[in-house]
Amino acid sequence: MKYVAGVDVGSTQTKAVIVDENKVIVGRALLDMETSMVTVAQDAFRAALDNAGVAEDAVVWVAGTGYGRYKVTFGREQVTEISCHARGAVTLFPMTRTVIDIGGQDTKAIRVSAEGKVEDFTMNDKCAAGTGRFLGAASYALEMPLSELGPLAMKSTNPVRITTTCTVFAESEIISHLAKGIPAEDVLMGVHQAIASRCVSLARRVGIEPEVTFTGGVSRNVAMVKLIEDLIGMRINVSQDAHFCGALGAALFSHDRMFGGATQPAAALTEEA
Amino acid sequence: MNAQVPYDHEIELTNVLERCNAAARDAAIPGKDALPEGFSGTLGHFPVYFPEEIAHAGGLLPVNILGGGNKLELKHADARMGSFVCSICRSTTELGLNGTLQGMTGFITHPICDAAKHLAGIWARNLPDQLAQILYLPQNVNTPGAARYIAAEYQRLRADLEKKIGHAIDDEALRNSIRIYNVNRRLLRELYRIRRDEPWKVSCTESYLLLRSRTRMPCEEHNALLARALDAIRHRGLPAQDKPRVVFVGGFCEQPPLEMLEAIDETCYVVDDDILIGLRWITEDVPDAGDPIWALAESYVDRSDASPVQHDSRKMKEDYLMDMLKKSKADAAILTAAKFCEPGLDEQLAWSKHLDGENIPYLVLEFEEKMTSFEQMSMQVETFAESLLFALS
Amino acid sequence: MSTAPLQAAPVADEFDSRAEGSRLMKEWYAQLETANERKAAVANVFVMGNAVEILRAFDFELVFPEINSLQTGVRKVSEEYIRLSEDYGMSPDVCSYVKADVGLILKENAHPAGRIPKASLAVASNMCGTFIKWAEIWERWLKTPTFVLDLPGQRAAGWQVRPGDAQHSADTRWVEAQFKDLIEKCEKITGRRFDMDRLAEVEERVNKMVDHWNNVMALNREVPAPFNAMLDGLTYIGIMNVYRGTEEGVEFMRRLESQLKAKVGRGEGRVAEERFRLLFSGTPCYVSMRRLVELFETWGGVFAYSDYLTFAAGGMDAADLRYDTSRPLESLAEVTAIAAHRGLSNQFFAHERLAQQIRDYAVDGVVFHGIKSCRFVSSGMADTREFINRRLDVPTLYIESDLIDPRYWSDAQIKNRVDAFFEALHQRGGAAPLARKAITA
Amino acid sequence: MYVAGIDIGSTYSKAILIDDKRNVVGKAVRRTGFKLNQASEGVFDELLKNAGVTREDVTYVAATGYGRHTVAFRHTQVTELTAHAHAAVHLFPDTRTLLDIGGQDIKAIRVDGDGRVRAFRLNDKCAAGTGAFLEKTARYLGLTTADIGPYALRATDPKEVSSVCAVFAESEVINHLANGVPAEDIMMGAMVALGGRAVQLMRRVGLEAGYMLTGGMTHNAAMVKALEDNLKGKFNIAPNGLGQLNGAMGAALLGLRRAEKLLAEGKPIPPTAAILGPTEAPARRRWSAVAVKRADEPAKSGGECPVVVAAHPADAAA
Ligand SMILES: Nc1ncnc2c1ncn2[C@@H]1O[C@H](COP(=O)(O)OP(=O)(O)O)[C@@H](O)[C@H]1O
Ligand SMILES: Nc1ncnc2c1ncn2[C@@H]1O[C@H](COP(=O)(O)OP(=O)(O)O)[C@@H](O)[C@H]1O
Ligand code: SF4
Ligand code: SF4
Ligand code: SF4
Repeated sequence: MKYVAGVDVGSTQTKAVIVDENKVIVGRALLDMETSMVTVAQDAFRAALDNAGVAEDAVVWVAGTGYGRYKVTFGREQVTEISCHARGAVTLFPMTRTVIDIGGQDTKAIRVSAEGKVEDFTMNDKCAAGTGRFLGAASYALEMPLSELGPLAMKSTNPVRITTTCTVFAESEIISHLAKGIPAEDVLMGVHQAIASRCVSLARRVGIEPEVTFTGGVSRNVAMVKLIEDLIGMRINVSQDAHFCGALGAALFSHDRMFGGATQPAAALTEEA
Repeated sequence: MNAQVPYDHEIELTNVLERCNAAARDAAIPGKDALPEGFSGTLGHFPVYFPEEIAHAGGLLPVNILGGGNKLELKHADARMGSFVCSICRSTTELGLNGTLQGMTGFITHPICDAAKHLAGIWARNLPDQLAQILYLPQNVNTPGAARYIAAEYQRLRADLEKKIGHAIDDEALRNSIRIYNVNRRLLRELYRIRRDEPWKVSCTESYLLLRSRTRMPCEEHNALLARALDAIRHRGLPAQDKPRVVFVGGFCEQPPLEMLEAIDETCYVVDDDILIGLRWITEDVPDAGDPIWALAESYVDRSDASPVQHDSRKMKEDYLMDMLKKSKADAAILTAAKFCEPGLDEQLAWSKHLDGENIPYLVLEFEEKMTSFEQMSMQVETFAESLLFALS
Repeated sequence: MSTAPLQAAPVADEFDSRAEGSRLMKEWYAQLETANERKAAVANVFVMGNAVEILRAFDFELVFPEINSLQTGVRKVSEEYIRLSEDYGMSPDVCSYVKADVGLILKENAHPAGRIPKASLAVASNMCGTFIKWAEIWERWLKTPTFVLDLPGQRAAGWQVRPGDAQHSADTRWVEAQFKDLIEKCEKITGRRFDMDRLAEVEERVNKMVDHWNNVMALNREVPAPFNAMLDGLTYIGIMNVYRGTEEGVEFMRRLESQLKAKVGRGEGRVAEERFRLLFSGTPCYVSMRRLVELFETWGGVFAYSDYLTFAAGGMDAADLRYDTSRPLESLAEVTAIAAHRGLSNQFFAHERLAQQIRDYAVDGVVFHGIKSCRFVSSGMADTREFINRRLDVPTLYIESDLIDPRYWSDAQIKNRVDAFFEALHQRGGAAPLARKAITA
Repeated sequence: MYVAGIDIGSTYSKAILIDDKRNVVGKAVRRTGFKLNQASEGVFDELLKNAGVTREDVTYVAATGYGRHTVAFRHTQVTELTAHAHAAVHLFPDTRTLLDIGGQDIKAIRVDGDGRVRAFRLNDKCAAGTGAFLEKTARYLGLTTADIGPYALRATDPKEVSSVCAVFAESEVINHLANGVPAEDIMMGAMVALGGRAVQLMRRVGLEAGYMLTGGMTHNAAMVKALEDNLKGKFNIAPNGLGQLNGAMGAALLGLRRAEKLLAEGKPIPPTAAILGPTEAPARRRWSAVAVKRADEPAKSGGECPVVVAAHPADAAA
C-alpha cells in the first residue's frame, strides 16, 4: 500500500495527515508551534506516520500548505491553504459551497463551485483582530484552556459588547469587564460574538451560499459554531477532522499527483521563501 | 432639576428635547404611510450642504443621511468597502443595503471627498430604483460664473426630481420653502448666539439634538420646536460654572457620538462648533423674491459658511477658525477629525499648526461615529480641561 | 522557468521604450533643477484635470507632485519622506503621495531625481478630492497661488453625455469660464499675453499623441499582449503626462506604436507563454510593482489593460476626443468637460467601464488593488468587485497595499493570494499546470 | 500629614506615600489583574505595610490611572496625564517632553515649566508599539518581563521586527529564530521597533528638549537605550525605581497640594468617594442613555451611558 501526506504548517499549530490510496485518512498529528517551522513540520509528519503506523518510505508524495508551507522542506509541492481548505472541505462535505476557516492568525472565507473549484476567496491578514488569537487572549486573561472557552461561553445569558478590535488589547478589555463584575461567560460570549461577526462579515464578502463548512482550529469551539450559525441563519458542517482540513486538502492534492485525476492546481518546485 | 429654575420651562425643554432626541437619533426614515402632512416621499441627502428647499418645495421630505451611529451593526457594508473608509460612508452603505433606507425617492451625495462620491456608485449598483446622484457643487466658487453653474446644476436636479415625482416644482412653491427655511436659519442663529453668550444655558449636546432633529421632520415643524426650545432656554436659570470655553471643530460630516459631546460638556463649555454645518451653511436670509433657483445658487456662493471640504480662496481655513474663537471668546479649541476622513485629518493638522503659532491651547481628538467606549476620550478631555484650569487659575 | 525573462531584450536597433522613457524622465527633472535660476514660470499640476495645454502655451515648466511622490517610491526612499511628514504630524491614514510631498517640502525640495523648483502657480482639480487638500497645503504653507479647476463629472450611473447635448454644453460653459479665469491668472504671473495660436499648436501635438496612444492601447487586445499594462504601461503614461503636447512626446508615442506593431507582427507577447489575460483595476504599488508583476507573470498572467491607464491620462482615451484647433479654447473646454465624465468620474461608477474593458481586452480575470491611502480609486472597489464577480461571473482577486508606503506591502500575504488566485483560475479550466521557480524578493 | 497617590494602571497598580515635606515614605507595586477595586485595596494595604502606617494616618488619597474611579477610598482623582506631567516637573524642573510607556498604551506629553500639560498624544487602538508588544515577544522567547532588558542588552546586531501587528510580530519572531537569529538580537530588534514608534509619538507633540521617561519601561535598561539611540538624546529617569511610580507620585503631590489648601482655608477634608457614593450625578440628562424608541417616558439620568462621569476638575486642579 502506498500513501501520501499533507502537512499544514500553521501560525500556531502544525497539522499533518496521512492518506492512503483510497483517500482514507490513516494518520493525523497536531503539534503546537516550535521555534523552528522546519523541525515542527518534520515532527508533525513523523508523528502522523507513527499514528498511522506507516513507514516513511511508504509515503510517496508530501505536499506542504499553510502559513509556513515553504518550510516543509521534504515536501514535493506547495499549495496555498486556500486551495487546500477548499479541497478538504469539499471532500468532507461534498455539498459545500462556502468554507469558513478560522485559524490562529488569519481568517478565510472561500466560495467554491458545485464542482468544488475555488470561485472566490478573501482573508484577513493585515491585523490579527478576530482570529483564533483573539480566543487565545481570552484564554490567557481568564486563565483557562482554549478547549473550555466555548462550553463556558454557551452558559452566557447577557453577553457584553467587546469594543476593541485589537487582539492584544482584547485581553485588557476582557479584564476591565470582569472587573466591572460582569460574569466570565458573558464576557467570553462577547469575545466570541466579536470574532464571529468579524468573520461572518468577511464571509459575506464572498457571498455565503449553503452548504457552509467551518474548518480550522476554531471550528472545535462549540460556541463559535453556534454563533456563526445564528449570524448567517443556516446550519454549518463541522467535521471532527475540521482542524486537519488544510492538511487533508494538501494530502488529496498529493493523491491527485500520485494516483491520477490531476486536474488540480499547480505543482511547485520547492521554494525557500 | 435645579431649584431656582421655573419648573415649567425645564419640563417644556425636556419635552422638546425628548421629541428631538427621538427624531435625531433614529437613522430610519418615515415610510410612505408615516409621511408628514403634505409630503409624498423622502429625498435622502449626504452631508455637507444640500439645497433642501428644492426637495421641500416638491413635497419630498429632505432627510439628511448621517450614518448609523454606534448602535448599528454592520452586516453588509464591511464586504462592500475597504477597511480604510470612514465610518459614515460604511454605515450609510449599510443602511442602504439592510433596507433601512428603502423607499427613498432618491439619494444625493456631493463631491466633498472621494469616499462620498463613491456612495453614488454603490447606490446605483445596489438600489437602482432610487435616484442616486452626485450633486456637483463646485470646488471653485471664485471664478465668475460659479453661481450660474450652480443654478444650472440646481435646475438639472429640479428637472430630475420633477420627472421622478411626476409634477412640476414651481417657483412660487420654491419661494415659499425659502421663506420657511429663512425662519429656521434665524432661529438657529439665535440658538448659537445663546451658546456663545450664555453657554451655561444650553449644552452642546442639547443644541446638537435640537439642530439634528431637522433631518427627520418638515422644516415648519422644526421651526415650531426651535421656537419653544429657545424660549425655554432663555428662561433657564442654570448657574455659570467655571469651565473652560472651547470651540469644537471637525463635526462637519461624520457625526461625533453623543457620548463624546456629553463627555466634553461635562468639563467644558462648547461655545461654538461646526457640527452639521451643512444644515446652517447659508448664513443669512435667502432672497424670497425673484428667481428662487438663482437666489439659492447665489447664496451658496455669497452667503455661506466655510468647511474643510469647500475650497474658497476668500475663506482661508485658519481664518474661519480664528473667527469662531474670537467671536465666541473661547479659551481653546477642540480639533477633531473622523478616523479615515482625509479632508478632516488634513484640516486638523493645518489648524493645529496655526494654533501653535497663535499660542492658543487645543486638544486633538480622533473619533468614529461607531465608537462605543469613551474612557480614553473622556480621560483626554478631562486632562485638557485640567490643564486649561491650571492656565486660567 | 518557462516564461521569458521579465525584460525581453529588445530586438537589435529596435525602439527601447523603457530606456527612452527613463531618458526623457531624467531630462525633464534635469530641466526642472535649473528652472528657478532661469526664472522660468513653474506650475504644480496633477495628472487629472490640469489644463496643461494652457500652461504650455505660457511656457510654464510643469511639476507633477504625484510623479515626484511615486518616484520616491520607485527609488525606494519613499518611507523616509513619509516618516518625515508623519513626524511633522500628518495622519497615517491620508494619501501617501501627499505625505511624501510634505516630506519633500520638509527636505527643502531635495528629491532623489534632483531639486524640485518652487512653483509660481498650482492648478488642482476636483477630480480627486485629495488634490484640493494637497494644494491647500502649498497655498497655506508656501503661499503658492492656487487655482482649483472644477470639472463636473458623471452625475449618475448610465449617464451618457454626448458632445453637444444640453448637459455637455452647460458643463462646457462652466469649464470655459474657468479657463478664461485661469488664463488671466497666468498672464498676471508670467507677465505675458495669452497666445491662441500657441494653444492650437500644443493641441495639435496632443491630438497626435492621443491617436498613437489609442492605437497602442488597441494593440494590447491582441493575443499575446505585446506589453504589460501595469509595468510598461506605467512608462507610457508617464510620458503621456509629462510630455503631453510636446514634440518629444509625439515622437515617443509614434516610435512606441511602430515598435509594438512590429512586435505584434512577430506574434511576440510580453511573456513567452501567455496563459491568463488580466485586467488591473486601481493604482499601482510603485514600491513593489516589479515584484507584483513578477508574481503574476511567473504564472503566465499578463495585465492586458488597466483602468489606471484611463484615468491617470486624464480620461483622454476615447477616440472622438480630438481638439478642433480652429477653435482652440472652446474645444479645449468641450473635450475637458467630456473627458472628465468619460475617464475620471467614471471611477465612481467603475462597473460600467470595467464591464466594457473586460470585453474589449478579453480578460480571464480582474485584479483589484485596494490602496489604503487612495480613496479616489479604492472606496467603491469592494462593491464594484462584488458586481463584477457575481453579476458578470468574472473571477476577481482583491489585494491591498499602498502606492509608495512600503510598510503596507507584505510579500508573503500577497504572494499567498496571487498563488491561490491562479490555482483557482486554473481549476476553472485554465492552462496546464506551470511549475513556478523560486522568486525571492 | 501623609498623602497617598494610587495609580491603577492597565497592567500594574502603583501606590506611593509622601509626607508633608514631599518625601517618599513608602511605595508599592503589584499587577492589577482581574478586579480593579481589589487591586486598589491590595496595593494600598501593601503601601501601608511598607510605610509602617495605618489608614488613619493617611490624610488624603488621590487616585489616577485608568482605574482611578474604582479607588473607593480616594478623596479625589486626576488623569494620569496630569499626574505624570506634575510629578515630572517636580522631579526634573527642566522636563518638557514626557514619554510614558505603559502596558497598554504609550503617552507622549509636552509640559510647561509649571508642570502643566500643553499637548499630548496617545498611541492608537493598536497594540503595535506598547509594553504588551514587548511582553508578547518576551513571553514567546520564554523570558519574564523583568529580564527582558538585561537579556536584550547582550544583542550584537539587532534584527528588525517589521510587522506592524503585535500578533504577527510573534510569527516573525518565530521565523527569525528558525533562521538562527539569536534571541537577544530579536528582543533588541523588537525594542528598536517599539522605540521608533514611541519617539515618533513624541515628535507628534513637538519634541522639546528636556526628555523624561516614565512608566514600567524605566525598569528596562535596553528599552531606554533603544529610545535614547533613536532620539539621539538622554532621558531623565526618576531615581531608585520611582519611574514606574511617577503617575502615583504626581497624584500624591497634587493631593497634598489640595489637602494643604483645604487645611489652610480651615475647610474639612471631604469624605472619600465611597462615602459620597458613586461619582456625583451629571447636572444634565444624558440623552445618549435615553432609549430612542421609548423617548416619551421620562428617562432617569445616569442610565447605561459608558462615559465615566468625572468629578469637577477644579477638585484636582485647585
Ligand atoms: N481545542 C480547541 N478548542 C477551541 N479552539 C481551539 C482548540 N485548539 C485550537 N483552537 C484554536 O485554533 C487556533 C489554531 O487553529 P489553526 O487552524 O491551527 O490555525 P493556524 O493554521 O493558523 O495555526 C488557535 O488559535 C485556537 O484559538
Ligand atoms: N521589572 C520590569 N522590567 C522590565 N519591564 C517592566 C518591568 N515592570 C514592568 N515593565 C514593563 O512596563 C509595562 C507596565 O508599565 P506600567 O507603567 O505599569 O503600565 P500601566 O501603567 O499601563 O499599568 C509592562 O508592559 C512591562 O513591559
Ligand atoms: S490592532 Fe492589534 S491585532 Fe490588529 S494589528 Fe494592531 S496589534 Fe495587531
Ligand atoms: S467623513 Fe470625511 S471622508 Fe467621510 S464622507 Fe465625510 S468628508 Fe468624506
Ligand atoms: S488619493 Fe489617489 S488619486 Fe488622489 S492624490 Fe492620492 S493617490 Fe492620487
